[in-house]
Amino acid sequence: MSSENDLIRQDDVTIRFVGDSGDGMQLTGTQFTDTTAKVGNDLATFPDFPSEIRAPAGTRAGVSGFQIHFSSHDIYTPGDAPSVLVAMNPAALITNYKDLKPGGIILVNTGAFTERDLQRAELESNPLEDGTLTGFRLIQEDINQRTIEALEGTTLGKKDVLRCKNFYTLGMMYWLYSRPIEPTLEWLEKKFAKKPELVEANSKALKAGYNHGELLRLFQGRYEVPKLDDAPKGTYRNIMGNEALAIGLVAGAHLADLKPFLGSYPITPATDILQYMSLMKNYDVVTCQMEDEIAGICTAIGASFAGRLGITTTSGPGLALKTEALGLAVITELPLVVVNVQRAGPSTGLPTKVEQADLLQSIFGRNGEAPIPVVACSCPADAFDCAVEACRIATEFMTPVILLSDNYIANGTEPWKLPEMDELPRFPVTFVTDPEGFTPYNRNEKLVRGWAKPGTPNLQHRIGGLEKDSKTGAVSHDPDNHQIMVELRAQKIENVRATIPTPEVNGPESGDLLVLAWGSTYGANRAAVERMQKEGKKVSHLHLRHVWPFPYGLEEIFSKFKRIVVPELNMGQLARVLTSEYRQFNFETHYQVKGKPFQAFRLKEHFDKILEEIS
Amino acid sequence: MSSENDLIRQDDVTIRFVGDSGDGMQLTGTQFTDTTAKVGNDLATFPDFPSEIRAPAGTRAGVSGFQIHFSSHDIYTPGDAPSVLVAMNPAALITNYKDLKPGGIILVNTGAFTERDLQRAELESNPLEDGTLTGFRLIQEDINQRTIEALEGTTLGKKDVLRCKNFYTLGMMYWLYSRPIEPTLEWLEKKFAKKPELVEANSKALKAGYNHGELLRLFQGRYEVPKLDDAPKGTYRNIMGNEALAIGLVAGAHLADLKPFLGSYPITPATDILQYMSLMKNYDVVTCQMEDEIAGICTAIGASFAGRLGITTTSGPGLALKTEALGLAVITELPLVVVNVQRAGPSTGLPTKVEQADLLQSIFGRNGEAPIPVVACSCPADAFDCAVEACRIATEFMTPVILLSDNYIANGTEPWKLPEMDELPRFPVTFVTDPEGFTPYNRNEKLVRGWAKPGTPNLQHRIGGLEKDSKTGAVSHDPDNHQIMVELRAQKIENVRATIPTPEVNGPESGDLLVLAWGSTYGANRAAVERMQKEGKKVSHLHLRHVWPFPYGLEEIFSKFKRIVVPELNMGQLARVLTSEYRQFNFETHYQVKGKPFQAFRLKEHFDKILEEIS
Amino acid sequence: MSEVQQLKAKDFKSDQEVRWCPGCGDYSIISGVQNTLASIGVPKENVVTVSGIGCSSRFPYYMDTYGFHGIHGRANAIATGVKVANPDLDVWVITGDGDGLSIGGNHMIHSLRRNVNLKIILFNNEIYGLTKGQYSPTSPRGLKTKTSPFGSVDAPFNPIQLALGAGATFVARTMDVRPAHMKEVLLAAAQHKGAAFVEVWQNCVIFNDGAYKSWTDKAVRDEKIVDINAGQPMIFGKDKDKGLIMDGCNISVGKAEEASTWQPAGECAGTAFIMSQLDRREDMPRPFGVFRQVEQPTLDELVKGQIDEVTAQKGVGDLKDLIYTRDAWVVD
Amino acid sequence: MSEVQQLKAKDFKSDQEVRWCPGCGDYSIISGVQNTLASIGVPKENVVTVSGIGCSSRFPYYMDTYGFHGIHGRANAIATGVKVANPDLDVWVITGDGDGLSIGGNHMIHSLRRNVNLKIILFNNEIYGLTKGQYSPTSPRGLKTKTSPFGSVDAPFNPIQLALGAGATFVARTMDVRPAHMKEVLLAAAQHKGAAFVEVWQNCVIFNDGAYKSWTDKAVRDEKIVDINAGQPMIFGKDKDKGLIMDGCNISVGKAEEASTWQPAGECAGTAFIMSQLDRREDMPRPFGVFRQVEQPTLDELVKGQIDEVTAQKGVGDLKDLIYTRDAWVVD
Ligand SMILES: Cc1ncc(C[n+]2csc(CCOP(=O)(O)OP(=O)(O)O)c2C)c(N)n1
Ligand SMILES: Cc1ncc(C[n+]2csc(CCOP(=O)(O)OP(=O)(O)O)c2C)c(N)n1
Ligand code: SF4
Ligand code: SF4
Ligand SMILES: [Mg+2]
Ligand SMILES: [Mg+2]
Repeated sequence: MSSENDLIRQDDVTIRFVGDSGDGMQLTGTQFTDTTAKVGNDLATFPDFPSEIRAPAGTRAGVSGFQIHFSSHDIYTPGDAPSVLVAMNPAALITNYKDLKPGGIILVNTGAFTERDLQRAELESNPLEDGTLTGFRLIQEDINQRTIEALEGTTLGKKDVLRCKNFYTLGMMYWLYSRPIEPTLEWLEKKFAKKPELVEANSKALKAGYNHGELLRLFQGRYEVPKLDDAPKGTYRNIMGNEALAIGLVAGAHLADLKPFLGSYPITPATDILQYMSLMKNYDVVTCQMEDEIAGICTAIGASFAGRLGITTTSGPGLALKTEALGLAVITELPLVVVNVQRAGPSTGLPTKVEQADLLQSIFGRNGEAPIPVVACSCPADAFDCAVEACRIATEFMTPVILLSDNYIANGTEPWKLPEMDELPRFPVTFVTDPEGFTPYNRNEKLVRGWAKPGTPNLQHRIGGLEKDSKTGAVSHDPDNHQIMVELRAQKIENVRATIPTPEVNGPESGDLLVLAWGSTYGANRAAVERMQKEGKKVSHLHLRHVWPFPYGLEEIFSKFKRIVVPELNMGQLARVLTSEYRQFNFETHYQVKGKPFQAFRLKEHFDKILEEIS
Repeated sequence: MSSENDLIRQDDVTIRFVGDSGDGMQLTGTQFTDTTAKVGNDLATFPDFPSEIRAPAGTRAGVSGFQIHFSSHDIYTPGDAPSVLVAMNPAALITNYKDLKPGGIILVNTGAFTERDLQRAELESNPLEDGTLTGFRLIQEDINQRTIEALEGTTLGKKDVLRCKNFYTLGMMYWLYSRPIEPTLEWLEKKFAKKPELVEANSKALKAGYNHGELLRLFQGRYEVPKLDDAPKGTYRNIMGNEALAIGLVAGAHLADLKPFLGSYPITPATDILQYMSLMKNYDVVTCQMEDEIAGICTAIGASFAGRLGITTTSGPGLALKTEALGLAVITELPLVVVNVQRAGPSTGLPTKVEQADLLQSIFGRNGEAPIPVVACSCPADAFDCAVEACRIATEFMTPVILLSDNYIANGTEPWKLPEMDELPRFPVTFVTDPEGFTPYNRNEKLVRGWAKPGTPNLQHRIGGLEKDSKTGAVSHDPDNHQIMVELRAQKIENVRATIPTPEVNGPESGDLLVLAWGSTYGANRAAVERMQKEGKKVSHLHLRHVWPFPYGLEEIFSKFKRIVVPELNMGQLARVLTSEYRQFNFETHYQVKGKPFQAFRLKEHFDKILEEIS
Repeated sequence: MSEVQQLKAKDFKSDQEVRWCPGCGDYSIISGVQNTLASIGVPKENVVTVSGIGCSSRFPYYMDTYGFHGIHGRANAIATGVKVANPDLDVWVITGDGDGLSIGGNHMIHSLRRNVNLKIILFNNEIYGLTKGQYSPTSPRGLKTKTSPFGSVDAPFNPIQLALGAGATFVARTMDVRPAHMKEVLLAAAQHKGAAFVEVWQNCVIFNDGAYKSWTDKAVRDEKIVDINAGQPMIFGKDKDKGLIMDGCNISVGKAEEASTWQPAGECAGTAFIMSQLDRREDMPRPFGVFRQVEQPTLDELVKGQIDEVTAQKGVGDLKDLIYTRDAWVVD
Repeated sequence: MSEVQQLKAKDFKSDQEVRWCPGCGDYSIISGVQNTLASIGVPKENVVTVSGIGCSSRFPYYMDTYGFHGIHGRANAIATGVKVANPDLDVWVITGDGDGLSIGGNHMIHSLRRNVNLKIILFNNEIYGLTKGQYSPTSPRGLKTKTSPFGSVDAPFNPIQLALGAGATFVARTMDVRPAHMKEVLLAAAQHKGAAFVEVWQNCVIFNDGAYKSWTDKAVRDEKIVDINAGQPMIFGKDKDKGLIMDGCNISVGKAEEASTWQPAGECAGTAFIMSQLDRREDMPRPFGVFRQVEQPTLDELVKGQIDEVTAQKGVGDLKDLIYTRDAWVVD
């Protein structure tokens, strides 16, 4: 193209698309993401939905956003402050411009800035004129009008025509960041195979937007973000956290030679997992949408008793409802994977916002001594591995396992380097079939009881919530037996530690500051730490996948740092648990509970402060 | 009486009555208790029911026991090893004789030792003959036969006659421990007012038993336990833990100028509280037995919203079910008292046995940051004070409060020194009535919001589980507001600390060992410590009533002891919480999870070992 | 209590902006309730609306009354507490087909059985709206939704039938697109002493648009629905020429003159139950109106009654007597 | 699977000592079930009994089959998981009036609506036995129990009516003291394809002794109960001289010859519902037998069917395809 000559090279770009829920920003974002992934950039995205319920068009409450961070080097977060903001209406503009980098680009659709639009956004004056946006590079374009012109002569009604404006916008951005439009054109073909007129209209809009950028040269210059060269060789796929979980759970069951059974009840942000798994029928995945969370977990427990791998998926309030049944799974020693995609609480709280405040509930929230291993995923791609790991622990130790994710991972996407099939762990279950000396609580060297499923001749047995005799498996009220069983159940979970690796420190093995984190704060912490490392600071990052029980060897690591800080999206829950286990160390809490992920640069500010205190 | 001269003085006696569930041992025990209380001894009792369900007569599973410890000095437990065992049948004998003090007295009813009785008890040979009981003072008496003789000529059928054998036995014990029989005679008059023939029969049996001891001199000698002289002046009443709780809850509401509302669902061992409160209708106590625990707490929350004091009572598995609703009470900031009478878990566990393993669930078991104060009672009499305290915190701070008791306190009895009415704390609630500047989250200096109840003109407002704006009270998804609210709720609970006293150390303020305990282990720990103090050892006892948040000033106390041991009927839950709060101290766990209370002498053994390590 | 001035529907609107999708059936239901409250002349401060979680359950925020937005499925339980704690309050339960019949099904049937004096409005859109489109216990078998991509395999509840099975004393049905009819039904519910169960057909324009089209569209409505009014013949049809003939368990369509008269009262709930079974027949119109209405003692009045009675016998309890009982003894 | 040898009732007894009170109605029910299992000739290892918590729920421990003693109220949910996970198993739910209708009421109605192929035996003793005597959702209003010292204020459920309201495909009633009748009913339940709900009147000798006396005592029984058998006239009375006459919603007593024949099948559940309403009338005998029986697809077969169908279309899924999708790209 004629414009190749003035291509400006950028290594790292963060774009945020914002508009009304009806403007199709999520779609625009995902298309831009998929294309960018194919171009070979590393990327991370994060959609920001409005509060659960549909708000009136044009209002601030109705604003929907999608942020993508792409780069020619490894990245771990959807980015902090965006460098480009695409705003489709006043409400979107006003609620987002503050996050933009100083001097950043703002592209606005002036077609949506009528008096009425301004009122809907509760604006007295027009931010495009009242100087609100000074300090930014404002690009105004009546995208509505442009789209109408582009689609002149189509058979579509005006409403449908305007629906295409997001593709017009997408076209402009493709041009600006020199991405190919073909992938999206193909996608449109597939998507609307049955509606050719839509394929045509949207394709037209997309091309028009692209050419528009090309011809009018709205932007001084145009950018390219070279592909990530040092990306490890392999096959990649762009994945969303909840989808990775769904695939991982089915894979995990498969690797245990079991058929999965999902008993669930819809709840934001976990519902997708049920939705994805409902599509996998040809993998013999049974999904039951039950009447509530209790039925969800109880059907899963029943299914495990019957010989499938019982799984249940939910979010905080749902986990709360499953509390009693979790105890039943513990005492009956059946495998069960319980996925909790955390959201901001307490109670209903902020259902679409991110928080990590269910950790203590997951570890300690049950009546009686009812230990349960807890695994937490760090990012969309990691969700697959963690799901497999949860299935491994559940089946290898005949125990319920809680798998923690959160809103940020659930809806975030990133390129996932697909595992080599033959490198996947295998942990096949062998059911008990031999009646010789069988009792339900016969245990192996790891203290794990055997699993005998109904239908097996001569292994009829009864399990349940009452304490059982450690030998015969009959109901027992014997005092000593109770203590034996409580200790056996505790020791069995303790034994899980022997099967999990000591996590690797990212950075030097010793230094001034250890940043210790878990869950979705992985990316922000890692980014912050690596920036500091580039600055030559003695900071390392340790991420915990197994948050209960803890891996061996942590004392070793902790002892090599002057200070240990634990940043969490709660008021210090992991720090509390760590303190109760390793009281010789001082775990400094750094918390944020705003329903938003950490921003790497803010974390860095905090870590730098600590370092100053040290020196 | 002629026998006065050979009265043997004893300071401390523990008797255990055991027999078949059908033999009326609980009744015998309570009668002996009430009379003993009136005699002026200090006492403590503990009934030991068979597993929930009725077992066949005469079987080991059907054995029911009642232990009473009475003394001429202060005592804190139902006693360790009994000095006297009254066994009404072989099953009762065989399952209990091992607990008896060496050389202790065993009184058996030989009338229940037929072949069939022995079989029912799964006995090959007769323990009365096969030397099982060597080392004890065995007193054999065919109480069945004696009773039949005593009631000759009554109109009652044989079955009913034999039913009187427990009163015959009671008579013998009254004689042996020189207690008056009049109180029981009066009780019979009242009890069977409508059935004179029963009054007569049972009275006859009682007297016969008494005279039998008198005349036949079965026992070498006879005992007296002089009344407790240093008992503080005042009015006393023998009270069972669950009843004390029921009274305390109604009193607590009363002291807050509120009417109580109890929404509950039956569950062992908490059901009595619902039963007692159902009797208090003329105190305007509303009790609703709901369809489940969730409905129990939700009706209570609704009642609090409407202006009553909402209360809900349950045990571990029920608390688990209330988890989600607890979060709702936290975020709506309504007063609510949640009583959890703990039982042995996990899951259904051992429903009639004692354990303290719901502490972590009570403190941490909720989704999101949902802090709740937790108060724990130490003994039946203390249950009253703790119930009042829970009501105070709930209403003074507009928060749910969890009140922990357990099986041991629930069914145990002891003399309760009744409070002077005018010395009871008063904490009247003033409802908001002034519309001027009203919003639901206006807070006072303690950060407590005002309570405006439906029916009040011009204060219409909405509350609920979604996060609310700290000022307007409207639904808010603002990130900063969420953090403000999370912190406000946390700080409010922190503020409770300013209103609770630092607990007093029982013993010297400093020393070698501090025994730190909570809940029903109070008595055993105190007894053990005081025995050691008598031996001149540097041991003190600290008991925590407020287990979350902790009172101020504990560091002070902890720092004055060389070692701190925390005996618990769980695997170290309080120790874990303490460590997470006061990591500078080493809290040594000493646990037992056998569904049984600690025995003071065993605790002492353990404490002595620690002291040896020190010296 | 503020002196009872005549309130208008708008007086029951709160200052909060209503956040339902444009075109959502919920709008007409909330104005239906506001109209009803105005017409029964209850002071605002005596009205409490209690809801669970769902689009419909946002209702309380939009009402200038006392309101409690509870947790999912628990509205009936919370409301029972409110009503029994203070029977003078006028308590309305707002719930959805998921909130009230799925997770909240148990509290629903128990509050109906106990006949708690609550007005229970079930917003039935045959879908989970708030969570963006999964099948609910009232979704027809075979419905393709996000969680049933190959069609739901669950047989649905018939809410009217379920309520009758639970022994409800008032059971009715209306729809969002007939405000006048809704007002009649809501008024009857408001005036009923006891638990009043009202199913409202509500269209979810986003996730289950047109679920009721084939009955409610103006074009077909007259032929596809029939109003059942106490003591009135059951007539329907564009020209009001058709009538429902009930002969025991059999219901057939005949001429208007042959129409049987509807009777929602009476010992046996059988007639109402049979009427509810019409929904299973494609050849029949669907009945709307009050299926059942009988008067029975309410839980709240019975609880209060028992307290008053016992208090009358024993006298108002004095705290001291509770503590200082007869079996107490003195040490001095 | 062990070669199918003909098993006897006693073969289904476990080695555990039965722990119910002497005289408890539970004994006759367990032998009823054991007899039924023997007579349908199912191998022990294919039978699973699932219960909640209650005296009745101790049932599984006494059976030499696979058994799951669950938590309170969740038996139906656990059993649904077992059955859907492996439809070849013969799954029996054992529950009580508290377990299955109070805390477990929701799972009960939903498993009936979904028509999960479970045999559900409700031990109805109108009391909470295990917790030692509190009123249950089937206790008559006014019953004095430990938690209702002045008489219960709750109106009870009629279990048959509730099950019909939930859309159950098989609804029946029998009693502990008529083993022969129980066996007939249990056999019919065992043979029904779908959720079979069987209410069994069970006497709790300890906490609610004689609750059913006035109907079940030998002396009055013939006059106070009536057997309803499919296709048979509804005759009762000591001399089999009385008959039930059903005329639409009205049921009256007449001569044996006039008796209507009973029909538990048919589109409309109305007849069964009306029959269930007899319980409200003191002047009428109480019906026992199968109230309703219709065949409809079961949840477990529909779930399996959908899996088979989709698998037939798409072919058995290969894990690799799940991970390596078309939109993947290669970096090399
Ligand atoms: C304990 C719990 N489980 C699940 C959810 C998620 N959730 C919120 S609303 C809802 C269902 C809404 O459907 P319905 O009750 O029909 O109301 P509608 O939105 O259709 O009006 C669900 C499953 C929740 N908020 N809490
Ligand atoms: C979550 C929970 N709540 C309450 C209880 C206490 N509980 C055990 S059985 C039972 C009711 C038993 O009544 P029912 O189901 O009729 O069985 P029955 O004993 O009469 O046979 C109750 C309330 C419990 N075990 N678990
Ligand atoms: S999603 Fe459906 S039910 Fe919810 S507000 Fe929108 S239209 Fe109404
Ligand atoms: S308490 Fe009642 S129901 Fe329970 S076993 Fe005894 S008699 Fe049977
Ligand atoms: Mg709905
Ligand atoms: Mg029962």
